[in-house]
Amino acid sequence: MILIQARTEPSNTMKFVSPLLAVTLTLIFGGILFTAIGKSPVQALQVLLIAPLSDAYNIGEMFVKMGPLLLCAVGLSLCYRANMWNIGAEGQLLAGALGGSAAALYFIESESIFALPLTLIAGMLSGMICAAIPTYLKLRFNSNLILTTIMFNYIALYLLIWSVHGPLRDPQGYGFPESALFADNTLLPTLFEDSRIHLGVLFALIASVIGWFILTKTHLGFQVRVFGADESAAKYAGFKGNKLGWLVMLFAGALAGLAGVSETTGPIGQLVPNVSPGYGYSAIIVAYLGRLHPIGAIIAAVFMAVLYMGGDLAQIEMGIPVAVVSMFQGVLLFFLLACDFFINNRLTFTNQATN
Amino acid sequence: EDPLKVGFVYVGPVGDLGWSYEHDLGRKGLEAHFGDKVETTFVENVEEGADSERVITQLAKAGNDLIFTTSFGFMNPTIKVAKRFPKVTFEHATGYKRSKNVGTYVLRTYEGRYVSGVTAGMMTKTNKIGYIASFPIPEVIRDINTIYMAAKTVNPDVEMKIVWVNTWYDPGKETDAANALMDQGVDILVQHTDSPAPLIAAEKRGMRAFGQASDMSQFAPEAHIFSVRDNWAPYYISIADAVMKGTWKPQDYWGGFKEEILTIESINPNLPADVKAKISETYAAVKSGEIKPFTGPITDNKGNLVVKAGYTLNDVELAQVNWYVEGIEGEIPR
Amino acid sequence: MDADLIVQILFAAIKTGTPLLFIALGEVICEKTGVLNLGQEGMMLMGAVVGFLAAYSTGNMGFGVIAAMLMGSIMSLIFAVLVLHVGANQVATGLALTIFGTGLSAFVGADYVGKTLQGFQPIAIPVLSDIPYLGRIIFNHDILVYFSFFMTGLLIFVVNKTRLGLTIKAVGENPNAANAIGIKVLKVRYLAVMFGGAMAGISGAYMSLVYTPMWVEGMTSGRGWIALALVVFASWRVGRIMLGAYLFGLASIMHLVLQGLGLSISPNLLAMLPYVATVVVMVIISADHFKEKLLAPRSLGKPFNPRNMA
Amino acid sequence: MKAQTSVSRLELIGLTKQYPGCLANDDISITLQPGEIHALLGENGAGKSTLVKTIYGVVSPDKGDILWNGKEVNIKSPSIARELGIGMVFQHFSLFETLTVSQNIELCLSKKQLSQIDDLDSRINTLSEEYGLNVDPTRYVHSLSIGERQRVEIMRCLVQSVKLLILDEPTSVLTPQEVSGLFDVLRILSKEGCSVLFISHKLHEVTEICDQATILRGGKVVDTCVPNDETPASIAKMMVGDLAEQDAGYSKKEGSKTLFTASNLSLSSKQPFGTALKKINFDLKAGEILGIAGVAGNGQDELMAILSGEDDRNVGSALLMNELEIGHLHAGERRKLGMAYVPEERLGRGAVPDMSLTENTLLTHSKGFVSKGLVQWQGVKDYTNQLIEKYKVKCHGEFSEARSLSGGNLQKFIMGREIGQDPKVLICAHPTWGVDVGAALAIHQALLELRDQGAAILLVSEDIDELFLLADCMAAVCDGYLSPQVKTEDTNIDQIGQWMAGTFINEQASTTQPQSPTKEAVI
Ligand SMILES: Nc1ncnc2c1ncn2[C@@H]1O[C@H](COP(=O)(O)OP(=O)(O)OP(=O)(O)O)[C@@H](O)[C@H]1O
Ligand SMILES: Nc1ncnc2c1ncn2[C@@H]1O[C@H](COP(=O)(O)OP(=O)(O)OP(=O)(O)O)[C@@H](O)[C@H]1O
Ligand SMILES: [Mg+2]
Ligand SMILES: [Mg+2]
Repeated sequence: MILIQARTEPSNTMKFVSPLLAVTLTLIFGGILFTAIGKSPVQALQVLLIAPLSDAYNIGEMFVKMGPLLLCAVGLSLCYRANMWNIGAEGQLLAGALGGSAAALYFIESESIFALPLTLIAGMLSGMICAAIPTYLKLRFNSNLILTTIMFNYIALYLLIWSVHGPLRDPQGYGFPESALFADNTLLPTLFEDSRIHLGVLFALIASVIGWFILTKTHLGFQVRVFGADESAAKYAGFKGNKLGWLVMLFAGALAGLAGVSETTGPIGQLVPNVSPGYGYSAIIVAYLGRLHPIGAIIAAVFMAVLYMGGDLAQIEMGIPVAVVSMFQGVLLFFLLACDFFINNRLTFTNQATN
Repeated sequence: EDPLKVGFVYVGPVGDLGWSYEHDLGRKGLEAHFGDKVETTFVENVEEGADSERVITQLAKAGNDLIFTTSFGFMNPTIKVAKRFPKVTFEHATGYKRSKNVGTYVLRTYEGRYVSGVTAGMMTKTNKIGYIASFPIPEVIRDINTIYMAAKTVNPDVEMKIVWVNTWYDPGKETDAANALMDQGVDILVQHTDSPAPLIAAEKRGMRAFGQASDMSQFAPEAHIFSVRDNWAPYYISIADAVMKGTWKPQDYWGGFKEEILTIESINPNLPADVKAKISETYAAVKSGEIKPFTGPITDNKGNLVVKAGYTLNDVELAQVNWYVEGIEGEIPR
Repeated sequence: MDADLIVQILFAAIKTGTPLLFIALGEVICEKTGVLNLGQEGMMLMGAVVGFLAAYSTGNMGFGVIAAMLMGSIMSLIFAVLVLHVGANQVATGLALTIFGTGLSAFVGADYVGKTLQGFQPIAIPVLSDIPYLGRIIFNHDILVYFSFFMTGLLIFVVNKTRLGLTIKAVGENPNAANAIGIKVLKVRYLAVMFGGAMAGISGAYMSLVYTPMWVEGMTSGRGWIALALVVFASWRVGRIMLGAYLFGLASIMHLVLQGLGLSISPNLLAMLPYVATVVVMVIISADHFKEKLLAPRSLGKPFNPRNMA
Repeated sequence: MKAQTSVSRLELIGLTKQYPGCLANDDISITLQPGEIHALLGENGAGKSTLVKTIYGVVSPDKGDILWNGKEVNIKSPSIARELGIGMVFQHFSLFETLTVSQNIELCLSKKQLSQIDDLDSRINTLSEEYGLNVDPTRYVHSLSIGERQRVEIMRCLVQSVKLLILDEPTSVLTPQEVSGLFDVLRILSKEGCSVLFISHKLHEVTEICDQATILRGGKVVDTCVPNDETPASIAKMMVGDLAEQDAGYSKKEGSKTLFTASNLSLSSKQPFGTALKKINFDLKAGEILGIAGVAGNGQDELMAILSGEDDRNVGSALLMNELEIGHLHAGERRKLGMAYVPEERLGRGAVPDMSLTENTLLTHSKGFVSKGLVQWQGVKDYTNQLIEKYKVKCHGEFSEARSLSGGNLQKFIMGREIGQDPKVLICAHPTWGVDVGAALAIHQALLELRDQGAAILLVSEDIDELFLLADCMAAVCDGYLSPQVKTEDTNIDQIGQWMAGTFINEQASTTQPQSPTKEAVI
């Protein structure tokens, strides 16, 4: 007889064991899946989970992929902690890319050393604006944040597409929807020779440390957590809900905007219609996998980046269709989420059945 | 001897039944032709942002000798990666940037449009042709002009209605666009998007449409006039051959009917005899070069003379068409 | 614009809105019991592919629809077990379901790309379809559209007039209290989630059997997300969901129609319209703070564990 | 005492329930006869609620048997309990705020029961009249005050004909009149043969109405008695052991300086069914406790919210603290000026359920623990441990989540936290609601100590005895009006009772402009 028992306190051991358990289960599942489609399971799992971290180039690429995910996820973690259901990281990222690119194109002939900082600031401000409108509508008119932020994802997307077809299009680009390549002094410097790791990745790591510090060490962060956990208690304590709401949303908007502008001035080097392969949406998963904790988000973002890269590598090296890869990713996430169960519960084995 | 390793980068899923699907058929054609002498790999669903550079690099690192990048958005990443892998040969579809080891290739889609345009002009009863347009890039604008000019040669009263859907591929939206056009009196649809949805919509309402990129006749036995198919295999075979022999050179390749990388497939037997005859006739004339659609005098819809009398646009100019020909209403959107 | 064109546009708006209506109807019930399932897109794709597959291989369209609904429920069952029994986070699990469903549907459907079906044919309802204008707009659709009318009516009735409706609301508002008075909270939530899955499945089937009778990868193109927004837009009211679905259907074809009529605004800016309009309408209807608070299910997204309470 | 009948209504044999880290019920055996009114007594956390929830099928016991009318039953769920004829009023309500009263009641009835009632609303109205419960079936529960909600809970049980009625602290927020009304109901039910299991901390009520009493401590039955033969004091002794001193008559004080003034405070209600405040005037003096009596739902909640600043509407100069206008300040700013506040709902307002006690300390007590925006967590922890010790809060430790505490223990913690801030003005709602005798005594003494240190205290309570015990001067609210303020020594229960019924309103209205007691907007 197996009994499920709630633990008095969350188990700290399980916080570490649970992901390992999930990975083990996924390996078993993966083994079955890949055998079933006639691929070597050992090789497939190696390619999916280990190859992305196997050499310097791949590790670098993993960081490039991780950067925007992490930037968005840190902001989202704070928002969700405060019960601000911001689904709009994607739109804020695109707005950041758009605003930043406009600035970068403005500075295309400039020699100023301020060109890059101003470009980044423009990106962050654009992200903040894209976050600010839904926030204002929520706090002033009580409109549902989930809805408005989803809508602003589309609005930002179409604005971006409009701009690359219109005002920001490269005049020398044969009418194709792309901006001109940015000048060198508005491109983010790469941190290592022969790798695409750029300053934006560093920003992401710094942002998560800042996020962690705010949340756990400051009174403001405490207020955010109270506000999210129990709004009437926050009101009772006299915390200003609107101020906190604005704060986390603008913070998230700025980070997502920074992610956007870092993509265009970093690995892409110009404004294109497809700045983001859905980073803003994936960041929601990252935020939750990281347990809404900015440091947890680092691990989760690395993990997601590895999964995405593993998907491409599996196609290249083993010809595993992308469909199978996303099935595998979905199941891995299921297991990860499921195993958290053991953090708050335990199984006890007894001999006799209870009534 | 080691096989030639060839990599392909697709922007969509191979199951899209359109652009990526045809490139993948091309890849299979390449494999069928060379057998053991080639080994191919493909990566589907590659985003055109920062990811593409990584995927192309990984293909190069994985030892591919020849890499085809099959979407315009892969242009700059291809150029960047090519610089770092000078021994690998790259071929980029629809772009305009070349280098020592990067060549480009593009379809003369307008040749197919010319035949479609003439057919549409003959077939339309309402004198309204609808065009489901994807994005306002030169290729699409060029094709819109071609359809109109071609239709005009057989039907002076013909009118064009254009709907931009902002997507290469969204069956639902393509259906909506097709219906919106038919609601407004269009009875022949031309599409610059990849799914068979407009054909199916036309079939349901007893209207007519053309298949795009692949043979789509099975989706609409009644409505289907013919399909203009992108047939990449001959090109991929010739390039792989050149690379194997060491004769490959970067070039700006344009292929159409003559090279048979653009073909007309499955002409519907239920078409009137005179139309069928006209189709073969026009096809032959375009193929032989007797008809060159962009031969002057051509005036744009603002009254500027854009092609001088007797002059035929060259490939570089064809890649830059950004005007509507006289008679098409409206402006090219941004 | 003449009357005929307007009739055509409204007719098309209903068709375009129908898949949205199906998912949103399922999701609203699910959310009313306090469960937020973001896996709509994954369930819908699975419904589309399995519906197509079943209809194609048996030649029976009705069978396709049923298979799609079953498939949708099975997909939602994965979600339900994880969220309700294991207590996994709803948002993340839903997103994982979408990733999983996208992959699985492409995998399952790989051999069916390029196959075609006849699709459901429209059925003009006798007498009613002869009503001038209205008859052509409303009573000249295929059977699934009529089914969506029926489901809307049924749900309006169930939610507002029956004890089941009360139970659903009670569970969504305060699962602890519901448990205390003996409502089987988990059972209600399981059923609601599976109902949501079935509706997402049928919505997928509508895409692959009616709208564009074929299977192509990713053919739902983000409609699941719009439907989620629609539920919020409708403030969890069933009647408003129907209205919202058709409004959204109208808005999303309007920009195509306007282009056909020769309006020369950038299609990119026009395409933005439905989203801007949704925000504006939302702001207007949610200005009444108090009412809105009453409508949103209070326990939405929060886990309930009968072991931890009491 | 009732005659012993052959078959007992309910027999509990050796019920045991283990919660993680706490044995809530330990081998409990109790027998109830038909028509018996049985009291279940014990300090906070003794396991009373757990036991009754077991009987009602909400909690499943680890061990033990339940006999119903002599037959062994397995009560797996509340619906089974209701089918047997068991009804229960919960300590923490089980109402749905977005549903109406009658919908709430309907949900509790089985299909069979429902089919026997042709018009639920009129049935509710009849019963409401019969028992003087004053419940309007069409109102939404979110618009009801706590006291009114409790009456809905009782109504829920009355609508189904019950054979055993379980009441978990039903009287804590009722007025004396309502309590005696309820007791009448219970007596009628008892005569009809319905047994009643009654949990209360008000021992005089127990001696007044109960036939039998069982006393729990630490999850075990420690004693049983016949309340009629005992005095509240002797029962209290059984409950908490010998430590319990009784609340003595405390000395009354007269305050010195006026610290807080409300003058002509009028305010519309934010909620559709709330009560508007009408021209409220009072003074709080340093070193004095002002008690405000009143039946639940007469504007207490609205008054508390505007005084504390939780209601963020600007009332300008209607509120003065230390001669400073505070009507425009928000709650946090008022706290900084030295105001503290104990709300009615302890869980979900006074404390964040999912946070540790340490974090809940910081919730309102940040002075000294926050410098330059950073939190000194160690300091907060140490201080929390002090609070736990000083107020004898039963919990695993400072890391315990607030939700894991029993109601009374949480109340002690919140009181301690607010008093610990040395407030100049303390506003306090129902400070001992549901708190056991020992804890209530501790809270009373803490309040008096605070008063003696020179704080001004506003005490809102529906427990008149407590108000007479503690308050130095008193007033009553009715329909948003506040009566004149009198010294406790110069008044009596009668007069306050009449004021609670609103007799002062006409007198006031004749001196000022008459104003009909509608819910019209004032601001
Ligand atoms: N769900 C739970 N999980 C863990 N412990 C619990 C739970 N519910 C109650 N307890 C613990 O069981 C003990 C008994 O709680 P119970 O609510 O029965 O006390 P009570 O006698 O009703 O107290 P009060 O008079 O304060 O209402 C307490 O120590 C409480 O903390
Ligand atoms: N010295 C203090 N004494 C009591 N409570 C304090 C004190 N300082 C801060 N607090 C509490 O912490 C909360 C937040 O503190 P903070 O200094 O950030 O105030 P604020 O109201 O957010 O900012 P401001 O008043 O400057 O706009 C306050 O609302 C109050 O509840
Ligand atoms: Mg209790
Ligand atoms: Mg009250």
